[in-house]
Order: sequence, then structure tokens, then C-alpha cells
Amino acid sequence: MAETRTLPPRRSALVSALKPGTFGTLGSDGPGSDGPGVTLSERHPMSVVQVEGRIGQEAALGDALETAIGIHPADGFNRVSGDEDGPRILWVGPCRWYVAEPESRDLYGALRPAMGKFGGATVDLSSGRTVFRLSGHDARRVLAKGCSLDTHSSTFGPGACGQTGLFHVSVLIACVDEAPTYEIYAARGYALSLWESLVDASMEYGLRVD
Amino acid sequence: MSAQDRRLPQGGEVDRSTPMRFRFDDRDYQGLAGDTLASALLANDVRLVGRSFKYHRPRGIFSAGPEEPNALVELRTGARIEPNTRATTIELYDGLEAASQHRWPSLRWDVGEVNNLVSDFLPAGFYYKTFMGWPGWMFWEHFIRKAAGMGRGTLDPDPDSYDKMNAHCDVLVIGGGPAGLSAALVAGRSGARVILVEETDGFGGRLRGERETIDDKPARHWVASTLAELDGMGDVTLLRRTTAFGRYDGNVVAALERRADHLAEPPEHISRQRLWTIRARRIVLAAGGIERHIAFADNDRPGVMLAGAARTYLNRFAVQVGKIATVFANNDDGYRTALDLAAGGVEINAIVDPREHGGTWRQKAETAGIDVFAGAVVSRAHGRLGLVGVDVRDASGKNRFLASDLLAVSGGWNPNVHLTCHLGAKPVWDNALATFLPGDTGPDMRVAGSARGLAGLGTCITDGYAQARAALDDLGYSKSALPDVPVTDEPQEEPVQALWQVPGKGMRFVDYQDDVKVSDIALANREGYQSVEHLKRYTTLGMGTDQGKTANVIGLAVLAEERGLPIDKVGTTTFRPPYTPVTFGAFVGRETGLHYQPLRRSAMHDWHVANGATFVNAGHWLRPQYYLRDGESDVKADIDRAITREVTETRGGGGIVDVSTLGKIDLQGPDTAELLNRLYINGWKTLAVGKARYGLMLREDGHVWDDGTTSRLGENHYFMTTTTANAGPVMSHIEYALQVLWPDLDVKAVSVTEHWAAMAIAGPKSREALAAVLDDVDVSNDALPFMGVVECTLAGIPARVFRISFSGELAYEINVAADCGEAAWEHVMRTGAPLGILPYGTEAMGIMRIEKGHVAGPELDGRTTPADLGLGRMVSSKKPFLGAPMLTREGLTDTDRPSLVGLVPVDGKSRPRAGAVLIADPKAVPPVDKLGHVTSSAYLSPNLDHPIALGLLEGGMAREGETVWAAFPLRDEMIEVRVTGPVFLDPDGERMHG
Amino acid sequence: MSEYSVLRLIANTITGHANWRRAWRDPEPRKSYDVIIVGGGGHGLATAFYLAKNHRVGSIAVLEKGWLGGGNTGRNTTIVRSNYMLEGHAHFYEKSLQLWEQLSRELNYNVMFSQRGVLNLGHSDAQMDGFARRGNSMRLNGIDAELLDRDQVRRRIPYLDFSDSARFPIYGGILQPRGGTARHDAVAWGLARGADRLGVDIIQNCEVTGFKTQGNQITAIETTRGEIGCGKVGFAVAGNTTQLTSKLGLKMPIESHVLQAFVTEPVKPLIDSVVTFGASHFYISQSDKGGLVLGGDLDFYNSYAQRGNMPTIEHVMAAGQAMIPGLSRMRILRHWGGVMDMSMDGSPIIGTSPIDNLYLNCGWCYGGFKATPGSGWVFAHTIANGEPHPINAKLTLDRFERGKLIDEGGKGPFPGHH
Amino acid sequence: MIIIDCPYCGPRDHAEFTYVGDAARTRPAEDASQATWFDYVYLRDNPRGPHLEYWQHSSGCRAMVKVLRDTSSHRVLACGLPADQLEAEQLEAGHLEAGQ
Ligand SMILES: Cc1cc2nc3c(=O)[nH]c(=O)nc-3n(C[C@H](O)[C@H](O)[C@H](O)COP(=O)(O)OP(=O)(O)OC[C@H]3O[C@@H](n4cnc5c(N)ncnc54)[C@H](O)[C@@H]3O)c2cc1C
Ligand SMILES: NC(=O)c1ccc[n+]([C@@H]2O[C@H](COP(=O)([O-])OP(=O)(O)OC[C@H]3O[C@@H](n4cnc5c(N)ncnc54)[C@H](O)[C@@H]3O)[C@@H](O)[C@H]2O)c1
Ligand SMILES: Cc1cc2nc3c(=O)[nH]c(=O)nc-3n(C[C@H](O)[C@H](O)[C@H](O)COP(=O)(O)O)c2cc1C
Ligand SMILES: [Zn+2]
Repeated sequence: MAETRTLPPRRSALVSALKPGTFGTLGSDGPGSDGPGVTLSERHPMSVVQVEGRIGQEAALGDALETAIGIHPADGFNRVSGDEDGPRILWVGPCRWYVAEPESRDLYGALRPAMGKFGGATVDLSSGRTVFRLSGHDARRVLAKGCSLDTHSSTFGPGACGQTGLFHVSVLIACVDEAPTYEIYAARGYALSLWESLVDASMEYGLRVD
Repeated sequence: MSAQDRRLPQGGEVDRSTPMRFRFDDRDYQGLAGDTLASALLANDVRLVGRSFKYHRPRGIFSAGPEEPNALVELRTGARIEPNTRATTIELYDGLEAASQHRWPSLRWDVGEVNNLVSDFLPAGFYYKTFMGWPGWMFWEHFIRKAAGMGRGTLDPDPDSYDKMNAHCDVLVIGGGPAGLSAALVAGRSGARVILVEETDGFGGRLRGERETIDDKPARHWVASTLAELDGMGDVTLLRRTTAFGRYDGNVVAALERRADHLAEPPEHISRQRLWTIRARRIVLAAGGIERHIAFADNDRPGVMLAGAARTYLNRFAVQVGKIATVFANNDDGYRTALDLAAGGVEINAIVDPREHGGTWRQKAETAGIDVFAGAVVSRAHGRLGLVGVDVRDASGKNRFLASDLLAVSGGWNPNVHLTCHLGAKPVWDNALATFLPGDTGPDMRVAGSARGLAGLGTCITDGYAQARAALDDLGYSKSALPDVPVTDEPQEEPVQALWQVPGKGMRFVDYQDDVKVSDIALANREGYQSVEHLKRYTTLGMGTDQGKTANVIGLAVLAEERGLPIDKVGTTTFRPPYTPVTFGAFVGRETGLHYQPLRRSAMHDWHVANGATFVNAGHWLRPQYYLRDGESDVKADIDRAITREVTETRGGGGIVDVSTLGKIDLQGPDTAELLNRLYINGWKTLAVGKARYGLMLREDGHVWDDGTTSRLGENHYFMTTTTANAGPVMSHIEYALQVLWPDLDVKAVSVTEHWAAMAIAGPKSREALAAVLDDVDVSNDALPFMGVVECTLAGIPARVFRISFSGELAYEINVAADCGEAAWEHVMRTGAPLGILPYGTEAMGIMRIEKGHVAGPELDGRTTPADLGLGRMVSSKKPFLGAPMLTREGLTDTDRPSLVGLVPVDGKSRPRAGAVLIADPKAVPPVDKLGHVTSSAYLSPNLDHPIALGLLEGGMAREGETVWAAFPLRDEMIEVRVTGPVFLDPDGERMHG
Repeated sequence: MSEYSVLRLIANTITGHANWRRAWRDPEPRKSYDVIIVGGGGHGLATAFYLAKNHRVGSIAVLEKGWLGGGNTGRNTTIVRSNYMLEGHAHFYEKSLQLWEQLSRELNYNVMFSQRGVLNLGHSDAQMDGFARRGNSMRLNGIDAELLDRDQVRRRIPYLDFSDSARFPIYGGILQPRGGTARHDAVAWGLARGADRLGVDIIQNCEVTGFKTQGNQITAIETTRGEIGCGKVGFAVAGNTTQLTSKLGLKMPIESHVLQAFVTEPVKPLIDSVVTFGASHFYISQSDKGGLVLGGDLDFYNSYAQRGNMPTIEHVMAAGQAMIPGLSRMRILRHWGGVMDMSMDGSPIIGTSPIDNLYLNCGWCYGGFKATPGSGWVFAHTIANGEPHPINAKLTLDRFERGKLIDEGGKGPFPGHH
Repeated sequence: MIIIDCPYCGPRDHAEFTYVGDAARTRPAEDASQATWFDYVYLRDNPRGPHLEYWQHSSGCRAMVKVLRDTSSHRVLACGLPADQLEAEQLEAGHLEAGQ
């Protein structure tokens, strides 16, 4: 369907900082545990495309997405559909979604014609967002150090997403699983700064960087 | 090391198996785990610990909690020094070092005590009446500042770290005493999300200092079992050493957790303190009460102590704070102290009680063999460095002396209403209880236990249950059975009888810390400082580090007496956060140093670092300012050489600059051209696909706001750029326009600043370079004319190329996805190397745009109009646009408004600096008429070989050829400059268009 | 006489301070006054004082709804300076500074005016250029100013962040040596006492609740203590200005915003001048009592609540620590807020109004404390003469309509941004 | 912290929002008189009490949220979208006194 183009190699915003290994105080989970409380990694390269229609066009837009990539946006605001490895659709605003997936094709090229049909806008933000993956039983605490979103499992379980500030950087956070695991979308220019803050906030719980 | 003479052999919460060494002033002592510095000092019979603020009166330990006004010490040393720290809240750790403060040369021999001798000359506010004449206030101030202050702080960098935590809960319980614990229990059992914060290191509240029983067992068993149950609940968070210090809007409570203050140093990776921001649906405040004292003569002698504190030292810390004690109380709680002290082996002289009554407690005391002097008062304390005795005046007015080394005072209890007032509620006076009770706290906060004036353990526990239950009802949690009401042993209490002061000669202190006496309050009243707020500010009542926790109510009661008004007519001063002082560090958390604000880096940042760039801040961004080469260093000569090189080589051949920081907005939709038409002063309906146009935007008030280019990429697809500084504001304004002003416009706006890395190639060889860089694109002047736009690829990377120019050169801006930015940049550098393409920074860019007369930040200063900037002809008269209506006001169209000109030094070499003021007469004396100012200046235009500048000048271009003076008196510079056109280079744009 | 001096202090010591007189009387309001000033803050009191001292206008009253100085006068960070660039108000602020220099003696009340210098830090070349323009303009106006480079700043204040980890490095600063601080409460009290001694009735707990008008004149003022007839009326109620003007049908170019301030526990002298951060709003000085007094930016929303919120508090502290890392262990003792009368160009309005006998003094934003004596001086002149003095001639209400703005910050009609 | 109930995202800290200002004003027609424009650009009611204002959920969904907030207590009385008539609804529900 979509024209296939060879995708140019991409460089992560974190190359200078991302060093796999374990850091900080391991075993903070109490006696008997010697593992890290959180793991942190970057999902790269990711395709992130924003699609937007006019308010009222939600249904048409949803159908178009379904046709184009096989999934439909979840009902309601601040929800995610799809899964971590395939395409997923994250609500980011009124009649506005991110479509994201690990890069494997020209997602932007695939979505544009579908949106064009009813005057929706498609904007490639793949390079504009760095996507972090934060997981582990202390992941909520790490987030809580820098953000005011209520990530309690009762209100922010798998399938939920929300936009907020994290260490003073605007982010989109999505809950992926019950570990809990979170995917965090942040502006690329701030990625390194945010990475450093997340690492710093994780040290007391023990951190594994993948 | 001295023995702990005053420590009892058993009892208390202290751990006798874990001794701890500590040092106070120059002596070493030993205390026990579980001690506070205060209890450890008292255990070692140290009574003198501090000096008062104004008169340097010797002071001892007065309380056992955060209300302490006297026992303030400098804790720790060096960069960790903490002045004004209450000995009563410092948990003892092994190796602790503390020193007394605000005294010289030593605590016992303090020269400052002369102030005590001349205290009659130094009543409240004496300084307002003196120090006005010769040699002037600045002279006296020097000494007064030194004499004031309390401890010594440091401005050395702090070795410790801090952090923050955000939290949400259904019920926040503040205070872990009986009321708080029982509230948390009920809330926790209901399944609600609960946070319980307790200021001290353990739960139990007053119970930690009492001998009371619950269900016939020591109360600590009840505390332990309640805690165990709470601990096991998943959604209950227990925070010890955590003070809720402020209540803010939205039912948000800020709390300070002291994670490592009880240790010599924080463990690795652990913050010293943590700021909690807790968003609670409901708050139960169970903060207990604070005892108050009574103002009688010399009531500040070390050894005069709050009755409840004396009991706490005995019961919790197993310390006898005196051998022979007198108790002075106007309420029954004092009897409890007398009985406990007696049971703890302290000899009790008597209970001095102004009341005449015979209640249960009196009987209990008398049964225990304690004398009760009813209708009597303590009228004076004796002993300079430590109490030796007190004068007791009986009902008939007769005085007698009672030798005592401890006077336990209780003037009643004040509910700890602090947090009920932060949102503006005033506490309410209760005559029967002789105290202030919480006022209207709104539906989101409930107050439980003694914090709302309830007395009695059982009552406080059941009130905890009830308040929690009511909060849960509000939140819709289903009813569940309340826990059983435990059995307590509580004799009937007789009412308190208000007693604020005992008449008598001598200093009768109301506020110990700030040395405010009854006589100061009387004086303030006499002089007309009668509002309670004036009283506070004139006498400094309640303005010390304790914020008058023990003093304020007495102070305003005394004022009420002086004024002959009921207390509620006098009112309280305002309770303000924080409840107890909070460090800067905690408010800041990890936002220190380079993380003060997040850093924003372009996709080519690492390349710039590797290639000698020096960076400059542009908002959050870091931009390369210039590039130094091997052998060059950050000295002015090398920097100038680098900048000159970058300009010369760009104009001579070609240069490349990172412009990723410009704001970029993707606009799509059929009404985009209409939107642009309304935003910009110039017209947009005729812009063809594949073309760019320069636009100028005004604020609604008609002044220039922002400029940039917008390109038309497709039929309904546009791409706008903004200045770096206005990227955010312009985006927000567009969103405002689309959502609020013109919701019917079909435009979707997305900020794509972060997605696109942007670089500009400029210079005569830029076309050649571009041709080499791009994959098979015709970049000839015909195919890609000035202001043309083309989408193409570069080494396989999709790119957008815009032929626009800020430098005035033939120039192109290339945008690629940021993840490919560095690859594209390197590709340009590699491919362009044979053509001499070199990187340049913001300094060179600045010089080139000045040479070209392009306006930027210094000209777009929020006060200029398009006409001022020589852009008046851009203003469309055919359409409305943002700012048009206000642009025609007389002030914006005056002919004498300064407008843009070029300026060159008449001598060809002096540099008119930015910020110089333009004047006509170099000899004029102030005040000098000003004609304008130099906005931007290039120390040297490498192309013209002399300095050039832009300026805003009255008369503007009408003065072309005239000379004026660029005055820079800050550096004694006066430079004659000739007025020229603002475009110094290539005025016809042959380079750009070529 | 109740003249204050060391000698009198000593004399009163002998009598146990029993003979000090009231600093100001507590009169019952009369039926009417020739001039009524609404607002017993520094500006209202200074206006009354200078009216009585410099002009013959008959009877004068100051009406204060609460306690004297309880508004912004009593809750500001007390910075006094005259480092302004634009002609429209530079001379006015300088006049005010000159009055400060003699105020204690003029009032026979020590207002503790301490000329310890005000230093603004710059963190970029552009900011330093802006400072240069301001400083040069000041010097050309005959006002003191010095431009300092990084090393000069460092020598004066070594504990600022000169390290490599400074997020916004210090490039230099601009210093006004004659700037400083004053004891805010004393200013209100000294002016009140001074005015009272010249016969002004200062009436506290007297809130103005409405007006009686006839034609284009206010004939009487309704207050919580009854109706009071008036000749001329001057408003000096800071953040409450629109509360009064709206009762007269006047809409104003003003929004009320909250600004917070903070004081730390008292410590021995640490900080000897006033220092402001240039990368964000932050300013600090040390009070004579020893507390560090500091503040920052607005909370950025309309408010009459006299208190602010956490995010701003955290920003202020972070800016403070970015400027002086060693503040970390100092403890905040108390924080509070004030209601700022934010005008649409960031500059005050002192002058006549569309109502014949009403005069306006407002729009001080967060810089009106320094203006206190100057404001009173020119406002008194304006009221007495029915027209402004040359140094406040441009601070008119109609300047917005005419586009003759005095926008020192170039922020435009966004009052919260000034 | 003022808690603003974003119609899309729910209750959030005001720190996530940018204050835009008075929402009671309506932008005049382009050809309105100078006086009307002046009023719009410069003059404010600045009430003490309920105030209609815009806050953009700038760290969130970027919606312009219309908020009715009491400027003397900071209490948020109602939140909605630009087209919502918050004041009218509040009046109807009896939360506001007429004439405020
Ligand atoms: C936190 C903060 C920091 C500041 N820092 C500085 C600084 O460092 N330097 C500086 O120069 N300026 C500063 N300012 C600004 C400065 O405090 C004010 O501009 C100045 O004090 C205003 O004085 P005023 O007399 O006009 O107003 P106020 O002192 O507010 O007096 C107005 C009086 O009017 C009374 N009033 C109101 N309505 C009525 C009514 N209806 N009837 C009767 N009386 C009424 C009020 O009760 C009040 O007492 C700061 C302000 C704040 C809040
Ligand atoms: N107030 C009185 O009149 C009085 C007098 C003597 C004894 N008592 C007894 O004291 C008990 C009162 O029980 P209660 O639970 O109401 O009070 P409490 O005093 O026992 O407990 C209050 C607790 O709140 C904590 N606290 C106070 N402010 C705090 C803050 N801002 N943040 C965090 N923690 C804070 C204190 O550290 C304390 O542990 C009863 O047993 C009563 O008989 C009361
Ligand atoms: C310059 C200055 C210094 C202050 N110093 C202190 C102080 O040392 N102790 C104190 O408790 N409050 C101090 N305050 C704050 C006042 O107690 C009070 O909070 C402020 O005047 C606002 O009034 P309010 O809190 O009663 O509304 C100071 C205020 C100012 C303006
Ligand atoms: Zn939202």
C-alpha cells in the first residue's frame, strides 16, 4: 500500500549517555533482593506520527486508522490501543493521536493518504520524540519524583496514557504493563537532560540500563 | 566524658545498650539512642544552652518539641552547619557536634549580656527613635546587623542532596498521635488510599511522653499494634520524620521528610531531605496541641520548663530534669506532671494553682502527698544561669520562696491550629477552654483530637475514628464497623482558668526568643501600635524561628488586657507556612547546577562539542557561539580571531550554521492562508506552493512581536518558522486563535521544532556546495530561486531546502529529521570541505545580520513598530491583522519615534557598543537629552574593515550623513558616529538573489 | 514635644517609658474633609504627609480599611532603587530616591534606609547590552550606575555560582550603589506619625465601600464608619484599585496579581547588598534582624488572596540556589503574598482621572515601595494643583489610549508579564 | 496548587497549565471602533470573586480550558471548553449570586 523507501539510519539523542549496566544501590527492595528496582532503556528507532482531525471527525479518523494500520484508537481520552511491539495509538489531544511503532516502515507515508481523505493532518514526529522505557517495582516512585500525574494502578493501569511535566519537561507517559512499565515520550532536545534526571532519581533503588 | 547523672536506671524509649558520643561547645558527653540533643544534654545536667536574641539572657531548654524558643544551637560544622536548630528536635547520633550560638566569647561569659543591663534603654522599637543623625544609619546598621541575627550560617556549597516526591491519596492524616493513628486506621481499613505523616521519628504523639494505659496496658502496646496493622495495608503510606508544613489551594499539602538528619551523613544516593507534595481528597489534621507558659518575673531562667515537656523528658527519655520541682499550672494537666515527676523520684515542693477548686486531680495530688497552693501564683524566678528557686504569692498576697531547680509551668494548651489557617481561615476564640479553636477549614479538611481542643485520650481516639469516618463518607466509601473504643483511665478534669501574666517587677517574657516582654506590649499599646498586627511588627512578637508557638496567644491576651477588649476582638496574627522552617534545598530538590532548568540540545550538539564550539544559552537551548581551533583558547584575542574567521570565510566561500532552535510550526488545513493573513501584517493569499515569504507579527497592542518565514509546502500545507525566543508563545497564540478566537477556521497546527534539525549554508559557494550535497536536485537560480522551497534527499536522507537568507549571502536552509541531523551535517561538512565550507556560530551570524541590516532580538524589543524598523511598507492596508487597530494610535505613529539606522564611527576604528545612548552634544551635562540608542554592534565588520552598528535614532534615516555621539558613560566612552543606512553590505541584495 | 532622639530615649528610661505619646492619634472621622486619601499604605500616607507639608489644601484624612501599612507596604521585599531607563519615569524614581535619602530626618523616625547597593546580574551578552543601555541612560540622567564584569562581580560577591556547573553563567552585572533597602513597617509608621503631627486624620478600620456623586464629581465617600464628605479624593489602594474604580464605572488597565515573598531564619550577616538574578526572577537581601528576605516572580494569575502556591515557591527557591548554591541549608521561616496592581505597561499611573475631583495613584506592579516618598510628593502636587508635576506628567491614565506607553520590559499589554 | 479540571484530562495541577487570562472579553470585530479595541486590549474588570479565565493545558493536551475561579479564595468553581457558558451554569445552579 504505502510506498516503500529505504529508511536512513537514525541516531538517538542519547548515544552519548546511554551506557548499559547496573548502577546505584541494588537490593533496595529489602533483605534478600539484590536486583535493581528499575530498568531504564530507550526505544529507538521509533516511528511517531501525529494524526489530527477536526473535532467531530473522531469516528472517521478512527476508521481510517483501522484501515491503514489495523487498529482503532481506544475509546475516551488519554487511552492507548495496540501493543508495545506493534503499532499503537495514543490519545494526545482532542481528535488528535500519536501513532507509534518501532520503526520498520515508512509509517508517515502509510498514514498520509488515509488522513488526506477527509482533510486530516498527518505530521511526522519520529525524530522529535525520544521514547524511554521505564520499568520495575520502583518505577512509580521514580516518576513521582518528577511528575504529578497520579500513576496509581487503580487510575493509571495498562492502557492509560497522559501528558504532563516530568522533571520540567513535557512528556506523554503510557502505562504498558503491570510491572509496571511505562513508555515516556519526550521532546528530543530535552532527552539527554531528562535521561540524566531519570537516572539520578533511580539510583537509590538500583538501576539497570539496557 | 561526663556521666548521665540525671538519667533514670530504667524506663523510657531510649536504648541503654546503644550509647552515643556527642559534643556540645567544647565538651564531650554521652547520650543514648533514642535521645534528642535536648534530652541528652538534660541527662548530663546541662541547663544553660543558649542566649536570647536581644538581651543575651541565659536560656535553657524549655520544651520538648518544635515549639522550642530557647535551645537553638549550631548543629554540625563546616559546610553542613545548621544554625538555629532546635535541640529538642535533633535526634542524637553518634559523633554529633553542636555549639551554642549568638554569644561571645562563650556561653557562660557572653559580652552581649550588657544589653541586659541596659535593657531599659532598649524597649521595643527603640531603634526607630534613634540613629537618625550623625554619623547616619549606615554607620549604626553595621553594628546592629552584627549584633542581630542568631546562629552563623554558611554559603559554602552543600555536600548533601535533596529530592521531591509527588503523592495522591484519599485521606491524608497529619499527626501520628492517638487521634491521627486512629483516623488512619479507620481510613486504611476502608480501603482508601491513606498517607499518615508524623513529624517525629516515631508514632504515638503525646503518648510517647505519658504513663497512660490503654486497655490496661501501657499505651505503647496500642500504638504498636495499630502501626502493625497499618503497615500491612497496601495503600497506606506511613511517613516518619515528616512535617506537613503548609496547606495550599486544591487541598494540597506540602511536607518535609527528613530522611537523613538523624544520621551523621546521608547514605549514598539517599537525599538528606525530601519535599512531598501531597494531593489529598480529604485531610484529617490531628496535630495535637502546644502548651503555653505564663509571664511572670524572670520566667526565662534555665530550669523553667513547660510542664508537659518535663513529663516527656521523664517518661520518654528517662531523664529527671530537676531534683526539687515546683509546678505552676492553671489547669489539671499540670497535676499529671507533678504526679509523674513524683513517681519518677523528683521531690515536689508544691503545685501552685491560681484556681480555687477541689477536683479529682487535686485530690489525687494530695493523696500522693503533694501540696497544692490554691489561689496562688509564681511571681518570680531566681537564678541567673540556672533556676534556684521561685517566689510564690498566695491568695492573700504573701510571698514565699521555694527552693527549686525545676519549675514546670503550664498556662494551658493551644490546639495546633496552624494548618487550618493557611488558606485564610481565622481561628475562633473559645472562652471556656481559654484558647483558639480551628475556624472554618472547609469541607476538605477535618480536625481531630486535641488539635480541636478535645481533652482526654479516649476522646481523642474516638474523635480520630469519627473524623476519618466522616471524611470517608464524603468520598463515598462504604460504612464499616468502627474499631472498639479502648479503655482508658482518665479522671475528670476541672476547667482551665485563663492566666496570662502575673503582675510584678522584672522582665516578664512573653516571647522568649525575641525577648518580648509584657512591658513591651504595654508600650506598643501606649504608642498606638494597637492592632495585633502592629503589635507583632513593633515588638517582633512571634517573629522568631518558632513563630511564637508558645508566645502568640499570651501576647495577644496581654494586649487585650491592656486595651480592655475581649480576646476575640483583638484577634490573632496570620499563620503562614511553613509550620516549621524548611530548607531551600528541599524546595529545590535536584534542580541544582546544570539541572536548575532542563537543557535543550540540538541534534548536532555532539558534533559541535567535538569541534571546538563554545556554547551560549538561548532560552533552554545551547547554541554554538563560535568554534575555536587547536591551539586557540577562550581568551579575547582568540575568540575575536575565530569570529572574524567565521565571517570572512562565510562571505568569502561558505559557512554552515546550526539553526535548529528556530521555532517550527506545521500548519495544515484549507484555512491556513487565512490564518496567516490574520496573524502577519503582510498578505499571504498569493503565496505559491514551493515558495517562502518573510512575515512580521505584531502583538495585539500594535508592537512588533515576532518575525520569520513561512513556506507553502502544499495546497493546504504550510511551514512556519519563528524566532527561538518566541517559538512557544507563537505556538500557544495560534492554538488560542484556533480554539477561542476563530474556531471555525480549519487549521491544524503542530509544533515540529523538535522533529527537524536545521542548518543554513551561506556564502557565494553555497550553491555549489548544495549541488554536491543534495541527491540529484537542480539548485540553479531558475530551479530554486530566492525564496524557493524544494523537498528532496541528501545522502538518502529526506530533506526540505529553503532558499532564504539571514546573513545576506546566497544561502539555503536545510531541514532534515533530527535523528539524521548529525549525519546530514557531517555529509555537508565532508562534501563541502573542498569548497571550504566551515561551521560558524551565533557571533558570526550576528555580525553578518548586522552588516545586512536585518533586525533581531535587540531591535524587536517589544517597543518597536514595523515603521520603526524600516518595515512599514510591509503593513498591508487591504486586510485586518493582529495588532492593526492599535497600530494607528498617535504614540505609535509619532514622527519623532526613533527608527532604525546604521552607525559607523567617524574615526573608522572606535567601537560604538550596544547599549550606548545616542546624544547630540558630547559635552552636555546631565540630564542629557537622548536621541536613541545603539541596539546591535559588531566590533568589526570584517567585510568593511571597521566597526558598525545598528541603532534606533530619532529622525532615523532623515539624518543620514549627520553625526551624533554614542555615549557610554559607564565606560567613559564617547564616540562620534555617522548615520548611515542600516544595510551595510550588498544593499541591492545581489548576493542573496544571485 | 514628642521628638525622637537618643536623649529622649534616655529620659524616658527613667520614667519607665510611661510617657511616650501615641505615634499617631486615633480620631473619629469628621463630617467631611477637603482632601481624602483612600489607602493607608506608604503611598497614601506619604501623599497626606506631603500635602500637609508642601501644600495648603485644608483638612486631610487618610482612610484605611484595616491597619496602616497592612497592604503591600507591609509585605514587600523592601528594595529601593532608581535604575530606570525610560524617560517617562526615570526622573520620578530618582526624585524618590533623593527623598529616601533624607526621609528619616524629615520624619524624625528612623526608617532604616540602608544604601547597601543593588546589583543585577547578567547572564548573556544581550542582557549585558540591555544593562548598558539602562546604566548609560541613568548616568546621562545624573543617576549613579556602574557596569561590572564577571571578575568585578566575583570580587564583590564571591559566593555566587561562578562554577562550571552554573546553568546560566554570570557575565557581569549592573550596580546602583545608592540603591538599598528600608524597614518597610517603619516607613508606614514614620509617615503616619509625620502626617499626624501636621494635622492629618488617619482613620483605620475604615473601609471605603461606595461613593456619592453629582455630575462628574464625588461628593461623599461611603465607609464602614459612615459617610464622609469630600473635596478632592485620591486613591492609593494598590491592588484594590479596580475595586474602587468599578464603583465609579471606571474600567482600568490593571489586573491584580499575587506576588510572594519569603524570609529565612535570622543568621549573622551573610549577604551585604541586594542581589538579583538575571536568568529568572529572584532577588535577595538580608534584613537588619538577620533574616534573608527574598522573592521572585508572580504566580501568574489574578488574585486577591494575599498568598501564592507551591510551584512558584519552588521556582523562586531554585532560582535562588542557582544564583547562590550555598543557600541550600538555609531555612525558610515564613512566606506570604501581596496583591499587585499590575498595569498594562508595567509602569505606574499617577495623575488625574475622568472624574473631576478624583486622582489616581496605582499600577505600581511590584516596584512601588521604592517609589513611596516620590509618589507621595508628586501625588500631593497633582492633587493640590489639579495637574501633574513635570516628573509625573507622562504617567497618565490616558497614555494607553494614546499609545504613549512606558514599557520598561517591552512586554506589552500582558500585565502578568511585567 | 490550584487544581484545574481539564475537560479532557481530568484534574491536574495548575503547574501543567499556562495562564492565558480574562475569558470574559470577546475580541471585537475587525472594523470596531478604536475605543472598542482599546477596551479589549487594555481594560479589565479584574473582579474580586468569580473570574472567568483561560488556562491552556500546555504540558498536557494543549486545550484552552475555560475556568471560573474565585480570585479571593482561588477556589475553582467550574471548568469547561471555550464554548461553554460556565457563569450561566453556575448561576443556574445557585453557586453564584447574580450581579457578581
Ligand atoms: C511580595 C512583594 C514584594 C515587593 N517588593 C518590592 C520591592 O522590593 N521594591 C519595591 O519598590 N516594591 C516592591 N513591591 C511593591 C510595593 O510593595 C508596592 O508597590 C507598594 O508598597 C504599594 O504601596 P501602596 O501604598 O500603594 O499600597 P499598599 O501598601 O498596598 O496600601 C494600600 C492600602 O489601601 C488599603 N485599601 C484598599 N482598599 C481600601 C478601601 N476600599 N478602603 C480603604 N482602604 C483600602 C489597603 O488596606 C492598603 O493598606 C513588592 C510587593 C510585594 C507584594
Ligand atoms: N492538647 C491538650 O490539651 C493535651 C494536653 C495533655 C495531653 N494531651 C493528650 O494528648 C493526646 C492528644 O492526642 P492527639 O493525637 O490529638 O495529639 P498528639 O499531640 O498526641 O499527637 C499529635 C502528633 O502530631 C504530630 N504533628 C504535629 N504537627 C504536625 C505536622 N505539621 N506534621 C506532621 N506531624 C505533626 C506531632 O509530632 C504529634 O506526634 C491525648 O492523649 C490527650 O489526652 C492533650
Ligand atoms: C522585609 C520583611 C522582613 C520580614 N521578616 C520577618 C521575620 O524576621 N520574622 C517573621 O516572622 N516574619 C517576617 N516578615 C513577614 C511578616 O511576618 C509577614 O508575614 C508579612 O509582613 C506579611 O503579612 P501577613 O503574613 O500578616 O499577611 C518579614 C516581612 C518583610 C516584608
Ligand atoms: Zn488536558
